[in-house]
Amino acid sequence: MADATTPKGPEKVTLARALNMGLRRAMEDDDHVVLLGEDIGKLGGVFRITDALQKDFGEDRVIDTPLAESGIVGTAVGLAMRGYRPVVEIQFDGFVYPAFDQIVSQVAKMHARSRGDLAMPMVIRIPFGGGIGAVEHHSESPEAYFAHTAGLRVVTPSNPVDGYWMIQQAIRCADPVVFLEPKRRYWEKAELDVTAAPAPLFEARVVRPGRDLTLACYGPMVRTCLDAAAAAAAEGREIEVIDLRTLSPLDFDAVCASVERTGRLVVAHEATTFLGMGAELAARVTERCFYSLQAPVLRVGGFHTPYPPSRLEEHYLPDLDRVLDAVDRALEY
Amino acid sequence: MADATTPKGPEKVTLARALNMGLRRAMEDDDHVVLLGEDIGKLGGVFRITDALQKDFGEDRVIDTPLAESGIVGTAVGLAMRGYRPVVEIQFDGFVYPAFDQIVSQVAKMHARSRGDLAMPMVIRIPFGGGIGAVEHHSESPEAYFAHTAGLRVVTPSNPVDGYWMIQQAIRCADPVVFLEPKRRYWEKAELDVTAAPAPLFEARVVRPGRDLTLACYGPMVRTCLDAAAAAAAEGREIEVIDLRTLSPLDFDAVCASVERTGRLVVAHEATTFLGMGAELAARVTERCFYSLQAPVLRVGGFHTPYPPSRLEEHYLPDLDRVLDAVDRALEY
Amino acid sequence: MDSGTPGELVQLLTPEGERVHHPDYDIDVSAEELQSIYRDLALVRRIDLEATALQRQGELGLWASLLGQEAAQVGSGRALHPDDYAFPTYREHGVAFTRDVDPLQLLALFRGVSNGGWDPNEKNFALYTIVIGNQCLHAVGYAMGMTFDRRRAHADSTDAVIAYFGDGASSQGDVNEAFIFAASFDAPVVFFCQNNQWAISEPLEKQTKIPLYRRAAGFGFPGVRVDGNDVLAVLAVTRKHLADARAGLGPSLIEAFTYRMGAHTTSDDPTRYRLASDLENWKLKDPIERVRAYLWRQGLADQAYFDGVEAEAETLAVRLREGCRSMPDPSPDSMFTGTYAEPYPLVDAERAEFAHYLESFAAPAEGGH
Amino acid sequence: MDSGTPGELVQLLTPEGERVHHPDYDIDVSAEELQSIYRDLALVRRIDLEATALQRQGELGLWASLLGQEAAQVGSGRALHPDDYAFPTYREHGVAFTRDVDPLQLLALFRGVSNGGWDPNEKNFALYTIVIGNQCLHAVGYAMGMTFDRRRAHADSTDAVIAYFGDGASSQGDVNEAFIFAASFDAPVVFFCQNNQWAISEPLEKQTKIPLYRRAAGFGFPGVRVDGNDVLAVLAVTRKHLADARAGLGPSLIEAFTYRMGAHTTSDDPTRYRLASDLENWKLKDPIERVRAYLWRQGLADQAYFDGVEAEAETLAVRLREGCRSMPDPSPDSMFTGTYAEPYPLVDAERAEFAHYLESFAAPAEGGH
Ligand SMILES: Cc1ncc(C[n+]2csc(CCOP(=O)(O)OP(=O)(O)O)c2C)c(N)n1
Ligand SMILES: Cc1ncc(C[n+]2csc(CCOP(=O)(O)OP(=O)(O)O)c2C)c(N)n1
Ligand SMILES: [Mg+2]
Ligand SMILES: [Mg+2]
Repeated sequence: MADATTPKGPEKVTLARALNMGLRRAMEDDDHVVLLGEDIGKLGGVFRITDALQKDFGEDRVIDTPLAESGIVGTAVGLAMRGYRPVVEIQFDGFVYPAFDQIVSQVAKMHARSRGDLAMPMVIRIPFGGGIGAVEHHSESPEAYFAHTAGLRVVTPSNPVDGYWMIQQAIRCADPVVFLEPKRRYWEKAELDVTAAPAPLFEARVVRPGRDLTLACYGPMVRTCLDAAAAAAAEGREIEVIDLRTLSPLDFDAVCASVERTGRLVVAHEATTFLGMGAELAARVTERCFYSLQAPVLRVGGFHTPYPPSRLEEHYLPDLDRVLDAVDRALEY
Repeated sequence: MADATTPKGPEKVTLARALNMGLRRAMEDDDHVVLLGEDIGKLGGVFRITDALQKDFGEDRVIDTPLAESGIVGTAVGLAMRGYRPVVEIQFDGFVYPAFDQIVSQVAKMHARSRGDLAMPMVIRIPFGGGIGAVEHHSESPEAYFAHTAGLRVVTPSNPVDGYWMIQQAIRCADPVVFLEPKRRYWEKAELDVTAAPAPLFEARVVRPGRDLTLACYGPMVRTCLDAAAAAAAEGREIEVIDLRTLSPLDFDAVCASVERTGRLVVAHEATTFLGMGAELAARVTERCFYSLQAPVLRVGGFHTPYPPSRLEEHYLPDLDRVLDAVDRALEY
Repeated sequence: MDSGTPGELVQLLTPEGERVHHPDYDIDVSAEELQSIYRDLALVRRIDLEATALQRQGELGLWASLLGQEAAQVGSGRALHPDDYAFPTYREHGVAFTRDVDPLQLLALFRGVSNGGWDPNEKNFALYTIVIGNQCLHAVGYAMGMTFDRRRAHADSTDAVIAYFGDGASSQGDVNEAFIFAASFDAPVVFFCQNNQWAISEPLEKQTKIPLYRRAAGFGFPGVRVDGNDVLAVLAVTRKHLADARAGLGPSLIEAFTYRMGAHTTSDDPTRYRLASDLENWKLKDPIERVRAYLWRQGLADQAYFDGVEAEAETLAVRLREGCRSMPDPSPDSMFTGTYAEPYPLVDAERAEFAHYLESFAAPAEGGH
Repeated sequence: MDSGTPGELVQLLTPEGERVHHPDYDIDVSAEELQSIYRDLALVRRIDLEATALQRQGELGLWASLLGQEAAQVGSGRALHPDDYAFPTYREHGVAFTRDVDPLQLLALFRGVSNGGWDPNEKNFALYTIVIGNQCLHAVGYAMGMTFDRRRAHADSTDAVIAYFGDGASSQGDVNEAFIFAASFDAPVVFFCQNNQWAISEPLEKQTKIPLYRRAAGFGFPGVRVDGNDVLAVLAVTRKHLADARAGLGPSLIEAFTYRMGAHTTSDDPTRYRLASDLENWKLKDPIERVRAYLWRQGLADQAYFDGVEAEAETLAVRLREGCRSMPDPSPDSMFTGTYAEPYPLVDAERAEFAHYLESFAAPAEGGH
């Protein structure tokens, strides 16, 4: 299905395809990059992110594993110790928890434990978030668990261009990176120039400038927030949208710089707001921009309930209207 | 070591002993309460919290399990379905992660999944926090992982009296409760009147009144914060100390009522501040008390590093001085 | 891969519909019972076909077909007593049928109307479990509870539990921990592994190089491999092992050797990873055909009987189609009511706020949803 | 509990110091080698005794004694080639010794000065792993990497890995998943289980009702039980299984049958859960005494040799005591430097703030620390 060579000129590609291309290029650039996961070989992964990679790089580099996530991450730790750069695919967000122990107790702590003797250059790819009409455990947003864990880094691309570059940068990073892929955006397209220079991995990006309010978001919510900003513009409100891109570290400098100008901040994500990324942003930005803020930081997010059956997900997921509702409330202060 | 009857009059007991007494009373009150864990039988647990309970209630009610935390919590789910009220002991905070999947995907979600047909009246006891000079993985503060998880409740007693009552209330609760025991306070004593009426489980408590600043804390930090408040009082600053007691739900009403009066809030905990409980408190309290706050909510907590080797823990753990440092900074606004 | 010696497979009815005998496992089945078994198999297959069709029509988000595994499920499900308890994966539609779960409730789950569907303690059939392996530990815990209850009642024997899982699931830590706990506590549980040869795209050899039933011996309890397409053998073997569990002999493992005839789910494309010829071979071992052949050739059922079952299947199909299409979406409010059994202020506040927010759209106003 | 038939236990040197032979495992050991083995055993025991004493004196926060397990550790550790890789638990002080890890680095960990101590890739000895079972998966992954390296190099054979774990650990999901991955990938790994009969207060029967080495068969690879107090048998069996792993025969499991003669750790009180008489029985099987008896009776070592070892042990003990007492605490700044390999702004900021905060106390000011 996919061709075996990385195309050279700008091309319209989906996020799924961009990730596939990025993985391929990373594997070409460094032959110690190996992929591990369930169904990533012949099937190419349930989302086809690893499509055709096993055919081209062989079974020792694209490894279908037994069905056990702790086993996958745990053996990846050993491979990293042996000098490999393992890229793990967790099939769905809800299936990362069996590996939580290895991630929190080993992957995150190995560098500190060894005082730097052992790096853990591992990438843990997780399709995350809702909106695809799936059954239970296939729509989770576990980012706060990982971002709260010292020793890990957490990033998420919102679009194909970032997908292509960020996966390569994550693989080159000497630290373990949890790489969250917004699965409901897998099929959205953008023009990708593989010869361009990528932005640094651990920086946020202003994706739409505006002076009335800052709207911070990431992953699947970036599209929604851009749409909300466009709708608000039609009513004369200029919203600055920031794609956070990196959740650990969080790019507070970028957010604070924006808030210093706008005086207002809304944070939107799919995850439960209670102790979600918005909590940390609200806390830190309020501390740093106390005298600039004209309204409290407002959060739009999932409710404090498990992700509902898919017929209700449109209510659970913050949509354009719920984002605008928060924007309106913030502007009313 | 322990006597077999619950004493009647007030008595000075340690937190460890109070928990043991509370467990005993809960087991007497309801013969479907069963305890599961590693070494909780003859040994009475590594902290002796279940001391003598197996001898008195038998091996079907105080169950030494194979060494597997997912197994312990997973079988407890089945026992709960069968009508038991399992109380699980996790030996140390750092060993709860193998059970994370069962906790997050099953324990927390079962009630919602079954639309209320199946309750999960389970208590997961975890000695948590640092300060006892232990080796790695024995000093973790995992509360935010659980508090971020919808479907769970999280509570922590800071003293023997709360320990005695809260464990019984947690066991009676129809929802799953993660019960965090501040292990470095196990040996602190207080007078316990087992005939008194307990405070509600899911409410915070003002443990020292004051009008200059609100200091919110929980578990092991309550003692530290009370000491800090006493020291501050010597310098004429009146600090109101709130023992949160419940982390999920968080008692925002209590904290906000205090902040409305003091205008300033500092939150202290051992866990990493980044996405720790302080983040949620800062975010929500700032939203609710925006016009009352004269300073940003400041947080004192662990650094964004794994818990260090024990010879460094006095630097990692927020102590009286670091709490006062934050108090001073908040008062300077 | 060592696929086991032929003698390892317990079989009582050959693919051709010949009744054979087995020294350890045998069974006496009346004509009525056999007819009833056939009916179950046929209806279960029809439920599955209808669900697959409903998914194609957009009525379901997903469906996990049990095609080819009807005998493994109906045979084992029918071996259960009413007070026994079954812990399914997400594919046990046939077992659900034997536990009297309305198939519409299965459709509700795959339609996204519910994450559960039935009251587990009413049917003694746990909710579908999607996280691979989790349910095996629940099953063991439940069985431990049965033992405690029996000892409290000073009773001699107990009910039993059956835990379903797949070949892929056999690799999960939870499943192996379930083996350990079951052995340690002599829990009255039968582990029932439907080895359908595939875990999505991964063939059995990824998980194990020896027959799965032998795993049990390493944990100290008996394991047996049964022809999973032979409903009589499955019934006999499951009955026997449940009886052993009841009698206090502890856990055992049954490996039902079968084949996933369809895609993993309706989202899957098996042409990417397996050969059509494998499927052809397994078609010859169809679990229903052999029962029909046996009934027919032995004169245990006539055409009128088969026509009756067919008509019943048709009626059921109509009910499923209509029931599915007319299934109402749950109310948004229901998101908030299930999370906790006792009041939880934040959820209550979110519930009120969201109701208020939704009302703002209902009111005649500019803008809108 | 089925404790296994007597013939199951591989033994080459009886508790009384008699050399016996075994059809599958034998070994030729020169006098020098045997002397060197004895020296290792004696020094390792001395390290352990010193550490226990240092803990009592408050110099260590904790110590996990290996008393009684010296032969299992020295025998298996000595079977390793330099390029092999070992993955320990927290009790493998004897293996550490054979990997040339300075015992002071072990003390540093238990003193709370470090969570690691040595460079794993310099010693081919992973850091101590405290979370039960985690290291078994690391071992398998490392071994998989060896296989990939071998295939890339078109080499015939490879190095091998040894994964240590305890009888209690055998119940963890991770350990069983390690078995599965190792079998699936034919990883060159030897699983080495020190069955010291106890997991803190829980006896072996809580974890398994059959001998642990039989677990392997359920996963499709060989398992063997060796007298864990017989250093020659352990050496022979481990060498053989490592050789098999190198030759591409895949994983295997060795159960070293031994006994934890001390408390679980210095925090433990075994009188609460086990009988002194058990200990007395096991004292008769001491792993060092039998080597000494054999050396002596065979005239392979004289009193001067034993005195020499004793003197060496004494010198080592002095070095440990002094080294431990004079070990400096790490700097607070070191908390911040190890977390990430690349810059991480929040940690950098916390580091600077904390340094500033500490300075505020150093400055001559009112108040203080
Ligand atoms: C913990 C976990 N990991 C991954 C998945 C995704 N997944 C769903 S079904 C499946 C394969 C299961 O194979 P098997 O156990 O053989 O059961 P079958 O589907 O064949 O009935 C996988 C990997 C999951 N549901 N849970
Ligand atoms: C996941 C986990 N759970 C619990 C513990 C606490 N713990 C430390 S050692 C131990 C017993 C281990 O027994 P075994 O595997 O037999 O090794 P031994 O200590 O006997 O060498 C336990 C329960 C732990 N370290 N890790
Ligand atoms: Mg399968
Ligand atoms: Mg042991």
